[in-house]
Amino acid sequence: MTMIEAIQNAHDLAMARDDRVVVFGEDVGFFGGVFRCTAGLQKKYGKSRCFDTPISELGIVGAAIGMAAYGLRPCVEIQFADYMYPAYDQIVSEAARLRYRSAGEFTCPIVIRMPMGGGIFGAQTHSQSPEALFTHVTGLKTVVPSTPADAKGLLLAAIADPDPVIFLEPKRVYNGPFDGHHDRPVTSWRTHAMGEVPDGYFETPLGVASIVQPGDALTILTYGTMVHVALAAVQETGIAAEVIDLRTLLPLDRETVMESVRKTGRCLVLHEATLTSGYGAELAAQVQADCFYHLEAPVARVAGWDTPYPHAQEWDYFPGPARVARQMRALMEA
Amino acid sequence: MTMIEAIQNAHDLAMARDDRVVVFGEDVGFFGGVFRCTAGLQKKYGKSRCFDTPISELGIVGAAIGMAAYGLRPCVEIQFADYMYPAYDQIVSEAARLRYRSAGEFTCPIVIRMPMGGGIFGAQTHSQSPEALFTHVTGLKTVVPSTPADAKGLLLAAIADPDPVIFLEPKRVYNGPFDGHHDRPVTSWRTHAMGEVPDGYFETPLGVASIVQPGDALTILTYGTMVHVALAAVQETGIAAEVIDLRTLLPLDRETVMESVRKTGRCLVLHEATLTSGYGAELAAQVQADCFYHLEAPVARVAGWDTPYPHAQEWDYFPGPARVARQMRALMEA
Amino acid sequence: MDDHPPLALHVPEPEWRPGDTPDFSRVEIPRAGSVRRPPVDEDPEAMRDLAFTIIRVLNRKGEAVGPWAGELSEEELLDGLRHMLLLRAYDARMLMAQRQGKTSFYMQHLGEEAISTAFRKALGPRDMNFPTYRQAGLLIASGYPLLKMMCQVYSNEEDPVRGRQLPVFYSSKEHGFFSISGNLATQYIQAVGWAMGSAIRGDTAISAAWIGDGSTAENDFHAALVFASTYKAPVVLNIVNNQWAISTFQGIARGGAGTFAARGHGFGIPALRVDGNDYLAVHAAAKWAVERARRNLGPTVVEYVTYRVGGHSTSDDPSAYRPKEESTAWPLGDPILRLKAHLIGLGAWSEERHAQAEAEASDTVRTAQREAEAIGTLQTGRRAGPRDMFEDVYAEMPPHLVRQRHEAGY
Amino acid sequence: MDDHPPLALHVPEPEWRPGDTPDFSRVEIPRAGSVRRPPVDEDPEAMRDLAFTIIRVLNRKGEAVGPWAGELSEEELLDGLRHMLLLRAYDARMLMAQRQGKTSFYMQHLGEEAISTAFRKALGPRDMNFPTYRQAGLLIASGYPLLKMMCQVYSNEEDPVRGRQLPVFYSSKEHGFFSISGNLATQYIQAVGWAMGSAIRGDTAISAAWIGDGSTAENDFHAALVFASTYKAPVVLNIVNNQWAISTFQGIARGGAGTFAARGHGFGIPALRVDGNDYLAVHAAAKWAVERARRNLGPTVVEYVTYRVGGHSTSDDPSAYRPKEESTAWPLGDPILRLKAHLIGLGAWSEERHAQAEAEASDTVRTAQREAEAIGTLQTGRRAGPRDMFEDVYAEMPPHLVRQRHEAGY
Ligand SMILES: Cc1ncc(C[n+]2csc(CCOP(=O)(O)OP(=O)(O)O)c2C)c(N)n1
Ligand SMILES: Cc1ncc(C[n+]2csc(CCOP(=O)(O)OP(=O)(O)O)c2C)c(N)n1
Ligand SMILES: [Mg+2]
Ligand SMILES: [Mg+2]
Repeated sequence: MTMIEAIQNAHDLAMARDDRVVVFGEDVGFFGGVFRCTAGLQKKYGKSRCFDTPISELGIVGAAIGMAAYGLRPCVEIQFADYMYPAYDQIVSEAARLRYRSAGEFTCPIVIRMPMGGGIFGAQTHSQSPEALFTHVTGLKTVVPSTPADAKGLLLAAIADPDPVIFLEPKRVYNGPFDGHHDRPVTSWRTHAMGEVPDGYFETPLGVASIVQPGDALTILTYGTMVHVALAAVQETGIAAEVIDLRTLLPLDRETVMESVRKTGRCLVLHEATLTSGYGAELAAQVQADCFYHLEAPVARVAGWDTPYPHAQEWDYFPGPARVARQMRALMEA
Repeated sequence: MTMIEAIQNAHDLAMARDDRVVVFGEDVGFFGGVFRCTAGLQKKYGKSRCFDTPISELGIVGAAIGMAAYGLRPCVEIQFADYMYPAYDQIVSEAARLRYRSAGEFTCPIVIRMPMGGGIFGAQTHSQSPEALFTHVTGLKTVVPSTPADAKGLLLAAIADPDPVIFLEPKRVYNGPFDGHHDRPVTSWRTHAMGEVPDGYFETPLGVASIVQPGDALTILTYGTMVHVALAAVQETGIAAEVIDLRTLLPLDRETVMESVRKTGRCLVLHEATLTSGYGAELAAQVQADCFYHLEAPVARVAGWDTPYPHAQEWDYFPGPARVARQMRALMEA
Repeated sequence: MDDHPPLALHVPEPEWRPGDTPDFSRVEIPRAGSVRRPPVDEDPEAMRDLAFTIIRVLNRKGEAVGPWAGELSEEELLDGLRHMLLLRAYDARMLMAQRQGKTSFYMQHLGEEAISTAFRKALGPRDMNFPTYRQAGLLIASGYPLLKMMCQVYSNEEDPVRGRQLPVFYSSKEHGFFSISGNLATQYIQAVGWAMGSAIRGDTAISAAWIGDGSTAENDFHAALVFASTYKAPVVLNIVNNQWAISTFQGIARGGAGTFAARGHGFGIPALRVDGNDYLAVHAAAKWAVERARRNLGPTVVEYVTYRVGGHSTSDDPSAYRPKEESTAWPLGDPILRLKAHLIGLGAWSEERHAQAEAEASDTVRTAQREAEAIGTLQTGRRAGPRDMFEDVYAEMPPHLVRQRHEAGY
Repeated sequence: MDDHPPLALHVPEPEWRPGDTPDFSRVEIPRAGSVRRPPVDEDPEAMRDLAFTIIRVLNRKGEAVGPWAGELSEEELLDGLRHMLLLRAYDARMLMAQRQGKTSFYMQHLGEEAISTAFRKALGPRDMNFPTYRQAGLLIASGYPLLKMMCQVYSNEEDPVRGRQLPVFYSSKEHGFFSISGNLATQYIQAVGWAMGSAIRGDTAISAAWIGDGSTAENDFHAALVFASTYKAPVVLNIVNNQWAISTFQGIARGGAGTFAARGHGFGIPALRVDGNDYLAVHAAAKWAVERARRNLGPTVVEYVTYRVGGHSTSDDPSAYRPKEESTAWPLGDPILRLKAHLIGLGAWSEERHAQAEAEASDTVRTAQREAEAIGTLQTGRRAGPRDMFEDVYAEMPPHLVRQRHEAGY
């Protein structure tokens, strides 16, 4: 099953089991979303549980907060993460702090889904990875799946969560794993081992990372599309790296991360977002603090360059396996 | 002179010397701003160069971008940094990327001023320090002065800069230096050595840090109000720390920072913003990368707790000299 | 093109600044009782006139006249008067407490007491308000304990929001009062969302959104009108036009539109403009709008014309930007004196009973204040503690916050 | 309260979905020439009717009739026709090029050609447009080289924006065309700011803001109307209502308002509603609004009623959400055929000359395309390089970017 089908399926199961779950956003109703993640839901659950909205991300999130305060569990879609900014005030100032400021009297169990990341020639406004703008905001949980099964389990857990969850979907791996080799034929999840998705309702707990490739030479901390890039780089370098898919960025699964780095003594942080003040900075800061006496080399970061995401130069920008491999070798030599 | 007077003076000089400089924001016109930073400007330069705006931060910044594209140099005020979110889309998606996306054809020489930080019992919506939400956005420069003289020189440099500059003003030190000892009488800049401000027009270059207190035992990297807290902690611990006031967070004065840490071998990063994904994370990540083989201990961070800024518990939240001193001693023992 | 004269920027200015003598004689105030009362299901286009007038019930003689009169019993009016007196007495005491350093900040309602107190009486028990910091009358009129309000203002140990919020940022789900945000206007679209939620569930509860004249310029205001208009949300969209936004007069936010109520017309939303200092008019308009929402006819915009007599907050001194005399020159009078005169006219009230009621109100406040201060203030006694600081960020405290709480020593 | 029937959510739906047969016969289209043309300085309140009708000049017989006619000479009309033909031919070639993989993405104007081409002719050389991705006619009508447009679409070495932007996100200061943003609506308030800047400087240049029906729901739209209304900015606020926002019909954004033009009324801004497929009507309305701005009378909202005949973009297939027949059933016809018929009626044009003009247009496009492809496409030839990627982030490249550029190997 593709990640899109897995996300659609998660919506379907959540709506079937809890009639407080409502789904809305731009083009999500009749059409089922520009990426089809909500296909068929309006037909099945009716227009008042799944509907199109005006083009106002603020309105989508603000209305969702009000509905959550009423007692519903909205799961809304922002068409691209690049378009979450108009809603940022409602997310940061309202959703994230409502429980706190009302001492638990009003709460905000909403999920805000948004496709993130590049690799589709979407240029600067269809390629962004704004996760660090959420991890800095206390009161939010931030989730990034890398496989269809995780997308389903994590989304179901997010919808069931009592607090606001930002659910970032790496659109480049919606249809199949992408390891950064843009010149090679694309494989579909349908024909890929990692494409297996369990039937029925299940939750993949938030705050738990997964070790997708064990190893003891060095630790790679990553998430989303970059998990697959990391796996390719490991294979191509032959370096026995341990690849950790964080899955939830906040709260972070610190134990799994630190245990691995203490074991390997080397750490590479990998993400597609721009380097400066990216989430990799927080990971590097925590790793060097917790594992200082185990580190053989400084924590290295491979990330998007500090430029807007360009169109023609997409593959010069995208941190592909070659860049990752180069950094891995450098780390091993350090 | 106070920092408020220094900022007002910088506006006055900039407007006098360049009639393309216009100043506007909420209550900045007739009244001269809720903190009086634009007092007298409307009277002196007329209503079309200094005026009140509707309560729309988006409108303020969006209009400024349009004016800049026309050929003006707007310097606008957001009444509190906590209220910049409605303008965040215009800042991130527009101001920061206009030069890039038009290949230099349209540019955005604007300054967006906003009071930041706590210590005035302003609770969660009058106390925030959102600098990391700007340092992650390439195309922006982010500045935080800590003294009246720097406020004046840096603001004049920001207004003269060809690119958008976020100018964060630590409101707790508007009227006098505050070292975190809230129970002690407040001193005014007027009677304080650091309150000296040169007359006339001068620019303090962006991207250059200042060593406010030389030392060789450990390096403290900080900015804004926390500079004064750091100086107090140094005095109270007697630890010969080097205190670096970054002044510009982006672009960072990396040479000054790394030179100091290579010398001291110990580094403490201090800011008031919440810890996780704060700017301190970027500083720690860079320092451990550049100075790994010089570090005697992991880079330590002292920051605001990962909660909204509370009202009654302000002094439990504020990272004061006691917390800094404790961390300094821990670093020296490491 | 260049044969045209140069363009010039138009920057609206209030008619009077400090030193000028305000004169509202040119401001045309419709006679009480002169504005028609359409059926709630009338076509919005046919009601446009109601956004450009002022619905008033109490005339100069203190009589209740016209089609919007006759909604309330004497007992209800006496209640209303007591609510306004209580709110005014409460404000006075809390202002003084702030000056005495017992708390950090305060915001009063002086001159605007009728709006929130009268509106509340038009709502049902399960309806929800999304207020600003200037509608504490909603709590008082719904019987919320003064003591709790004071504990919030003092951020003491009994503060329902545990010392976390700025004074006057109350919250009471039970009393239909949504937690107040320091970010202007954000609650406006949330109110629409709440109302949509009620409609989605086939409930009968409605919501009321509140905003000030200045804040209508914010993004959230637009989103609220767009969503309310599209989904016909059962919500009352209140705009309190008290003429000022801190130092900025309402003309800066209103621009070329004649009134704030007119904003509704861009969306096909019916709009009423009401005398905000007339308890009976506020209640009648509120009831009309609530009925529309309840009957699933959709949203209504209601602009309350009033005047912010006091400073914006305890941090503000209005004498810097407007004439001191402006509030006394203001033509719509004082809401308490106007209702008082009406009740005396009805023979239901007297100067003596009024004086007595004022005394009772301030006693009630003083008693509550003594209790509150016995618990604590921002500076003394039993205060909201540092441990509270780490709670409620999430339903369950995540490991990194537990670690930070320990590091903080709790 | 609970004796009321349950509430229900109202979700607007288009009249027809795939499978249905669209029938616009009930849609009332005002007769060409029937709408009055007020003086530009008439009181906005007195012009409300113009937001609820459709200003049309060309009648069914192809005659130009009524008070909005007679602005343009034959030569100008022939120019206009050529511009529309060129835009359509260009769109056709670029769509094909995208299908052939020569670029990643494309957005066409099919059916909307009259709006941007005719509007441009009402502007002066120093005026500035803040367009969306669907106003390339502004460039074509101002003589911007097709070759440059194609180089941008191909992101090749001669792309004026150096391969950084999505195809069709053009930028030309010289031609009064502001850099296009991928974030909807952000340009709307920027246009107002630009106009305010011109007014502040006592200049005579004005600006034009552009937005689609769906995007009027965005925050920036509100900010733009608030600021334009308050400061009387010399700006034309264009709304292109092509009935669809990707898969979402205009009723979702419009809500209870009869029209998008009506949005202006909430702000006291005069509003015109125009037949967007009528080159003469578009030009006449544009001229009227531009004149208001130029004479410092302030902003005008202009809604262009048109229909998006093609898909939203090359990533969209409209057959999934609307009947294929809808575009042919659409009552306002094709802008090119209507202007063609008018010119033939004037005796200034013929089927032969039209066929010839079409051939010329596609030759012009083909020639430019050959040149462009000789330089390069997204996949082949001389392309915008990686070194360009690091330029123009700042005026001067800061050290950290220099370091990253070196790390990248340039
Ligand atoms: C988003 C945002 N911007 C600015 C402020 C600062 N501020 C607080 S109150 C106020 C004036 C509000 O005026 P109005 O809406 O008329 O309400 P009133 O105070 O008159 O009741 C301003 C600008 C804020 N709290 N939030
Ligand atoms: C802020 C933002 N939200 C969402 C999108 C995704 N998006 C691109 S075009 C579009 C539809 C716009 O419709 P409309 O405004 O009617 O313009 P049209 O395409 O019909 O010309 C959407 C939702 C975006 N680009 N920006
Ligand atoms: Mg007000
Ligand atoms: Mg459209």
